[in-house]
Amino acid sequence: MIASPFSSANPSLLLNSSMHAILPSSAELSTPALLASSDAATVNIALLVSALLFACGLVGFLSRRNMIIMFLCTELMFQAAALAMIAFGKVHGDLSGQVFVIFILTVAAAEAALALGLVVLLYRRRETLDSEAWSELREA
Amino acid sequence: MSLTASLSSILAPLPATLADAASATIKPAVASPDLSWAGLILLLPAISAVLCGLCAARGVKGKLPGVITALSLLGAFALTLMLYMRCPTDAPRTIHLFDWVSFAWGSGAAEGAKWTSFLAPFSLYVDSLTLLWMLFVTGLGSLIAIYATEYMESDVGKGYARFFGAVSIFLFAMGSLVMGGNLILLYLGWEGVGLASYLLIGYYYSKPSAVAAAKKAFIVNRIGDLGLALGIFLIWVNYGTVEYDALFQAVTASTDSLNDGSEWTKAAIPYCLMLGAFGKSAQFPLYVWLPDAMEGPTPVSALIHAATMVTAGIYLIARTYPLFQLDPGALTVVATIGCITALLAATIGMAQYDIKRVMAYSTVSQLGYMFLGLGVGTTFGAVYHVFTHAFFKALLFLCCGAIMHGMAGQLDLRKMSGLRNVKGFGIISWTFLIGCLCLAGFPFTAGFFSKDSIIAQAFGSGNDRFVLLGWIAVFTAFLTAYYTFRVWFRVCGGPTKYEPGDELHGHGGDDHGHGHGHGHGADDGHGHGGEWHPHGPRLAINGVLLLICLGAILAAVPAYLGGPHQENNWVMKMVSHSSAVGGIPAHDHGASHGADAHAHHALSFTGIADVHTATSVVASVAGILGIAIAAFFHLFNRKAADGLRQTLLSNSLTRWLPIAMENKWYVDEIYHATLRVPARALGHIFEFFDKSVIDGVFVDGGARIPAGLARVFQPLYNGVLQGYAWTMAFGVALIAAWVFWLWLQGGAA
Amino acid sequence: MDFALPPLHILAQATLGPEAIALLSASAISAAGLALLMQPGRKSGNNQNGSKFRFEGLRIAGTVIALAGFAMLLVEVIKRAASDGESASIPPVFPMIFGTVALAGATRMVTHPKPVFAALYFILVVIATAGMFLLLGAEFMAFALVIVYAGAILITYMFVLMLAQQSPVEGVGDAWYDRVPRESISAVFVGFVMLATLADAYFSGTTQRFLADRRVDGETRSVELAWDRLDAMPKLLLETAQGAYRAQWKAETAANSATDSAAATTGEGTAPKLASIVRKADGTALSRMDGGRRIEAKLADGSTVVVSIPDAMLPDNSRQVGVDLVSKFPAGLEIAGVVLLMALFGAVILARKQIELGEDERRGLAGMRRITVDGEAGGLR
Amino acid sequence: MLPALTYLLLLVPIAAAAAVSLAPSRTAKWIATFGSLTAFVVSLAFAWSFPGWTDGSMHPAEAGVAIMPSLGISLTLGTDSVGLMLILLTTFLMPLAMIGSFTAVTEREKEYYGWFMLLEAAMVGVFLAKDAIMFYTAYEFTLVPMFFLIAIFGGKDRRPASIKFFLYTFLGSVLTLSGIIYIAANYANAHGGQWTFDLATLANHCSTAMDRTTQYWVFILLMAGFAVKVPLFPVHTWLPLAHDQAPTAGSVILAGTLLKLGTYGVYRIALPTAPVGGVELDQFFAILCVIAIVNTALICWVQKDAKKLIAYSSVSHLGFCMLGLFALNPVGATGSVMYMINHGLSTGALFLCIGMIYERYHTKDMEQLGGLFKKMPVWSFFMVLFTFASLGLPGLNGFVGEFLCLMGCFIAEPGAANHPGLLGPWWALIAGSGLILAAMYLLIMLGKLVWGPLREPHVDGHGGSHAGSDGGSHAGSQVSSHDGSRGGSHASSHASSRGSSRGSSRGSSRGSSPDASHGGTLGSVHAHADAHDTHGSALPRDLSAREIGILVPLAVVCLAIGFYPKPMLEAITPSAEKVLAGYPALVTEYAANGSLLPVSAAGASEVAMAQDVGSSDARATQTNELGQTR
Repeated sequence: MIASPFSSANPSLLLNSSMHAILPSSAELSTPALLASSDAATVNIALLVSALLFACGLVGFLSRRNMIIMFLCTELMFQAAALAMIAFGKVHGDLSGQVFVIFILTVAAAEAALALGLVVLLYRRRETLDSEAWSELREA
Repeated sequence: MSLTASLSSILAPLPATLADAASATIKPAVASPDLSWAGLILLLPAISAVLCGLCAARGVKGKLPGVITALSLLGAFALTLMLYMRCPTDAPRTIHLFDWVSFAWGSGAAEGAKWTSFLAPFSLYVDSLTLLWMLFVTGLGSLIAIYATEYMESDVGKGYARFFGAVSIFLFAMGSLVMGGNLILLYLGWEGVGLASYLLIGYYYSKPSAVAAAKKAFIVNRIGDLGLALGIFLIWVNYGTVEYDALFQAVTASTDSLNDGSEWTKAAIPYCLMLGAFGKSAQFPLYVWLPDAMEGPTPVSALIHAATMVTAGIYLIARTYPLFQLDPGALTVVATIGCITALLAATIGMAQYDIKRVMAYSTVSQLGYMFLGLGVGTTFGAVYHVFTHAFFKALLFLCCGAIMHGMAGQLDLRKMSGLRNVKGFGIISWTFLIGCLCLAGFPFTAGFFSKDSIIAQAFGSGNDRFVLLGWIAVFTAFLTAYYTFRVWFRVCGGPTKYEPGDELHGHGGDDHGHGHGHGHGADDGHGHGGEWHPHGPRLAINGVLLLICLGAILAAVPAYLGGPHQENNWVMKMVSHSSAVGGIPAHDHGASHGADAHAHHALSFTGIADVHTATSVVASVAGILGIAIAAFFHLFNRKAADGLRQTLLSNSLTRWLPIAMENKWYVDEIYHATLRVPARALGHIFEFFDKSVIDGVFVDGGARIPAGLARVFQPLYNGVLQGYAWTMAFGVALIAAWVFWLWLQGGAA
Repeated sequence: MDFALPPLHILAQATLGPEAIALLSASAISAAGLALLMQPGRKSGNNQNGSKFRFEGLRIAGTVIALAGFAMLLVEVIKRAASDGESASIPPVFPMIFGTVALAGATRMVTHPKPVFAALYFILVVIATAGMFLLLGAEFMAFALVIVYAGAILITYMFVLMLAQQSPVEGVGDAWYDRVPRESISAVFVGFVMLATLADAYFSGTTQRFLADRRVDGETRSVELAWDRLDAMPKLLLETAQGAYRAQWKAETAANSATDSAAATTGEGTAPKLASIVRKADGTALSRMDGGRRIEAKLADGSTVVVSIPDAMLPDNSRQVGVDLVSKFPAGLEIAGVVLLMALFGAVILARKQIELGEDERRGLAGMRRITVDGEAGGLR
Repeated sequence: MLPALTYLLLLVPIAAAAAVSLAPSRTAKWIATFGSLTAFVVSLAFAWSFPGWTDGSMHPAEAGVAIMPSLGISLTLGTDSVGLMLILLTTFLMPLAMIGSFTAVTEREKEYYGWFMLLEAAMVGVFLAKDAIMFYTAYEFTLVPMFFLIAIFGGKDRRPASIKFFLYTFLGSVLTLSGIIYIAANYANAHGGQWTFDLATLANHCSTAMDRTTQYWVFILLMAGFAVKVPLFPVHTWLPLAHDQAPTAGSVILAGTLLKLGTYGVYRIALPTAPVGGVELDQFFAILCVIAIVNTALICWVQKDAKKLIAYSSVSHLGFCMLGLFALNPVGATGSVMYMINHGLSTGALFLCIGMIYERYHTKDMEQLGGLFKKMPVWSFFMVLFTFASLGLPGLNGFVGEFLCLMGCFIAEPGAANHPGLLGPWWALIAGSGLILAAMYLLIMLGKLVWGPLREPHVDGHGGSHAGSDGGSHAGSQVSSHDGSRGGSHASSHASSRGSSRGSSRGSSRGSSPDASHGGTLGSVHAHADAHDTHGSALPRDLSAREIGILVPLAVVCLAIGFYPKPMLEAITPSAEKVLAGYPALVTEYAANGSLLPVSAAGASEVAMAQDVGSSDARATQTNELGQTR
């Protein structure tokens, strides 16, 4: 587990200066079991937050009428996904998760650009941001 | 099985004489490739039909089609004569022309090899019965074709070629019916003559009645055809062959199963074939098409509906006579039906005014005699009657046609009288008389001999049922004599008086009608408003009448030369060398039953020992009585006939009789009400069911189920983005849950 | 049967264990809280006053319930992280703080009637998430997230919001569609199903065991991978080796000086420069060693020294991510660039002012023949 | 040589279709005619060099091009004598149909002829397929061209008709596909995951290695599609509608060949693949056939529309055809195949005849038309000829097949030697009543259309001119009321416009007028009723040389088959024997036990004992598999 502030095997490489002040240092967490527990707990909490953020984003996307907020909610879900990726990347000891977060960031940026362009376009047409103003696909 | 059992319980057991006769053997056929030129007898009419079709297509104006047909038929007749001369009579000959419906299967199967092939080659089976039939078919056919060349001349350029094309088709089909070497070929001819009959009855196609009559003829015949087809299937199932030669050998080899009722498939064969014969030969209950068939041109009535085609049923039964001995009741049924038909048709014929219709009913009646003859066990009598009947009935029809031709389509006997004195109608009248005498069974005419041989066999059979039928036949002979001479006395006898038929006004029209407007308009000046004169026929018609009249007279010659029991009769010889031999009773009744038997035959009261002689006397008396009564009512005292009718009508007890007779016993109406109307109603019901229930409820209703389901889920697709998103997310969540669940369970296991 | 039927029988056999029930109920409570927070507003802007108290009460209740649910979830989750009954004596405080902040921000963002505030709350979420990233050792991504999201994307959002937002009408307040959520209950239900699924997936015993296994591997694997990355970066490798050699040289000279002061004095100063790294036959330079890697290097004078590099000298996170990005996902990187470019074009085209062109102009622009006056000749309809 | 010809057979129509779509519109008909004639020539060459006429074997025997080797799907072409005859029928009818459309279709010709060429390729593909997927693909692809042909070029109710046609047959054939895939998957399971879709292999596998209950259900699945296509009695209702609405050539091909795909499927796939089902359901399907024969014949009797009558008669006739197949003996099967070919010829010809009348009078109503012999003797000649061919007059083609079908049914008794069956005389008797009814309705049709006093739907001035003003307006009003009752709102909305714009045009009886709302891709060609009228008047009163030219070959073939069917019979029978090879033993067992299926747990052991070793092995392995799946 690289760059882990909690790992006894790997003294922190990065957080030697400022971060050491706020984060528990390896010296403080001397018991291996405790360390492992705390490490796993961080990952678990990250995953939980990821799941909750995703659910929040989903709920927001489904229930908010404002198109811009809907897009914000998708960004929220992106965040959740990114968090989950990094958490799992940590577990697996692989950096691909982080690399993918870069891609997610890219996609989110592109999506934001396009989506906002669309929103502007739609807003010009109907003078409203209400998504229900656009329901031409209604059946029957 | 049940069919046989029920019929046997009704019907009498097999007469002893028939059981004896059944043992008569049929010689195996000899393949004679050297006679394959006999195929020309079939080919000539076929070529003629094609040529007539080409004439029609090219729009030939002229008598060319008639000439072609007449020549080809004459050629066929000549070839038949040649065949008669050349063909030895010791054994039947088979002539293989080409393979037709032939195929084989189960190449490896050794046992039961009979059922591994179906062979129906286009081959001819020539025995004396074939020759006899073909002689009068082609002979009369040629004569009538010649007659028709003149008779149909008003249609030259219009329907002339069609008419002769159909006649040629008929001759081809009749030839294959008679000469065909197997039942399938017979079936081809059987339906082929039906087609020709359809085309010719409907010849005056713009007359709805003619079209209806043609349709009726074909459809009623189809019922019989189905019977024939089923019979053929049964034959193949039982004997593994449909070829006559092999079939007869198989049947005669297994006569032990004759009275064995367990094999119902065998016992049902004659009944099926019988149905076919009844249809084609217009027997009760399928006779209804024949009187209507008189809508066709008269030569057609003479040729097809009197002389030849309608005797195909007789031919079928005579040809397959050995099979009719498979079931004890079969021949009894044939005899009974024949007798009923004879009587029924005679009663109807008595009350008709249309002379062609009278002749039609008399044909039905005479065909009934023939079936009676077959049924009581004298194929000779039946065939001889066919032979004589062919001549005299053709003669009668041709006379009717000539009268009609000359009288502008007049056929009502109330509107013509004393034609014998009209110029040009002399030959017609006297040949007509000869025909009538034959039909009436006047002593020493051809019809007398042939009819008597049938009735005598009925009386002499020693079977009470047959004796009863014989008495009915005698009574029918009396009726026959009456209605025949009713016609003659009305039309040819008495004071000269006539009025033209309804075709006088049909000349200018485009409509065919009875298109006998034969170009005499200029001579006679008849037409709209002009004075009308009847005109006599010219050479072709008169010549043919005389020739056929001669034939009708000469048809009696074999009987004169036949010896005491007709054993030397030419027809008898022909029949006895054929497959119908089983139906020829032992020549000498004395020989088989002893001298005492003579004293006990049904006509013993006459004091005449020989049943033939006794029958002759009785039938002669009946015939002459009928003629006398006819003379009284229709020659000397025509008022009395109307008076008698009035008397019958005025009496409430008897008034049904003339009404029913004049209305043909309402048989057509009964059929209409019991068969056609329900079937048509059923058709409407089925159509409704098809459209509303099957298509409407099940198909369209089934198609609405998805639509209904879609309505349930339609709110999910409400056009709002989040609606779709909700659905998608929910689906994704469910799928994710499920997949994870599976993974969890799989991992746990 | 030949096919694997859908194993529906598993569903029938399955029973929910107590742990799953705890997770589910906690999720349900959180969801219920969120549902209450999704305030069921009114369509019309007026007459808010009468029900304002009710809404406030609902909001408070929702907050409480949601917090309770979140707390339950946290407890469950931390409990599961503890191996086999041993509970963590020290709770992971920082993750809990960051997580709570993130969720609070997210909840508020989803529920806030004013879009601008929602966007601002989202920035809060981003920052809290970045904190989580830091805790997970993804320093580069943490800062990148803050820069890109909070710095760039969210600003764009804000601009658009201000561009598109109608000016509040007097007495009406916010737009109705911002106040009134759309079918919030069903939306929360779906969110709950998703949450329950994810939670069950993440925190079931199987997953946790699996994660624990992977974590043990990951400890060593991450180090191995980091060394490999270092091996793949020659310049950094030389620098690292130089640094290690310097420490090693110092230690050696110190040791030497203890025995040989003369040498110590002469050697006082800098360690000699490493000229190059010696590659082994398979192309790699690093050799395995206890607690680090050993490497052979050549000095300027051509002599070879063996340098031991401890684990502590591994490259930092940013360098490693950079190496992975260009070495493992070069195509993805390129495509990401293309995507961004296309998004740029797309945004430009979409958002520009539409000019309505007539049929004729359009044809002209497309290089087609112009339609004649009567409109028939072209055959276009 | 032989494989090349098979590929050519497929490629020629496709190439023609491509050429039609690329070439100018006015050349479309010539290209299609030329293409179909070329295909006919190729098929003749194929037939000439075909080595399997006498032994029922499949040729060419070479394996084809593998398309998806992992699933064993390949483009393997080959056929036996029966399929080849049906190919000949297809390629023979197609040029005639094309030439017959010259005047009938004058709009959107490229589409029309292009679709027909594709249709030909698909139909030939069905008969050529040795691979189940190839078979199914071609089988389904026939729907697409026909759908468009009906939907674009059809009559008044063409859209519902085309949709019903498509969906109905598609629904059925999807079930067939599932059956095929089931067998293939079963095969793959049994052979270690090695897939194949070779028809013969699958048939062999299903009939020998699969247990009886499965075979039973497979048979039902397979029959579901084929029965709709045939069509058998309760699933026939798409046919009258489709026929009624299809353009003439479409009807010809529909009746001539498309329906034969169903019977061919039963013959080639359903019967040999799942003989247990074939035996078990033999009487069931035979009952359906008999019902179809009688029921539909009676329906024919009350039809007023000549084309519909013939369409219904197809149902009745194909009842005979299927009855022959379900007789399960070579006689019946041979007769059935004969019937397929003959029905295609005679009914196709009848549709052509009716189409010629329709082109002239724009009606097929027998109440309005009649006595045409007076005006059109040549047409009448052909009509009578083909009618009699259709009702099975000996000496014409219809007889042989009909007779053998009935005979096969008749002799199909359990006790019959060599090839026992499950039907018998009584079945033949009831079915035979169809002969009488066929005579009845067909002769009624003849009596109305051909014979009788002349009736025409309008006052006819000179020859073929149909523009009598008084008659025209009369017809117009009549039609519009007709439309209103049948077509619902859309028809009534057009009736007025039609009546006002073109008071004289009888062409409006052609059906709905052009309408934008119904336009779209399936836009109507009925905009051009006027064009039809023009062409109607251009047509001679009686048949033109072109029309005679397409009827004469049919007539010649009808007569030739009627008088010399032997080569065909001898070619069919070996194939039929192969198809029915597995049946005698099963039929005997069925007749003895009353069922082939393991009825209950108690009876199962006995049945299992009675079963042959192969199938019990299969059952055992299957049980194991089931156990493993658990």
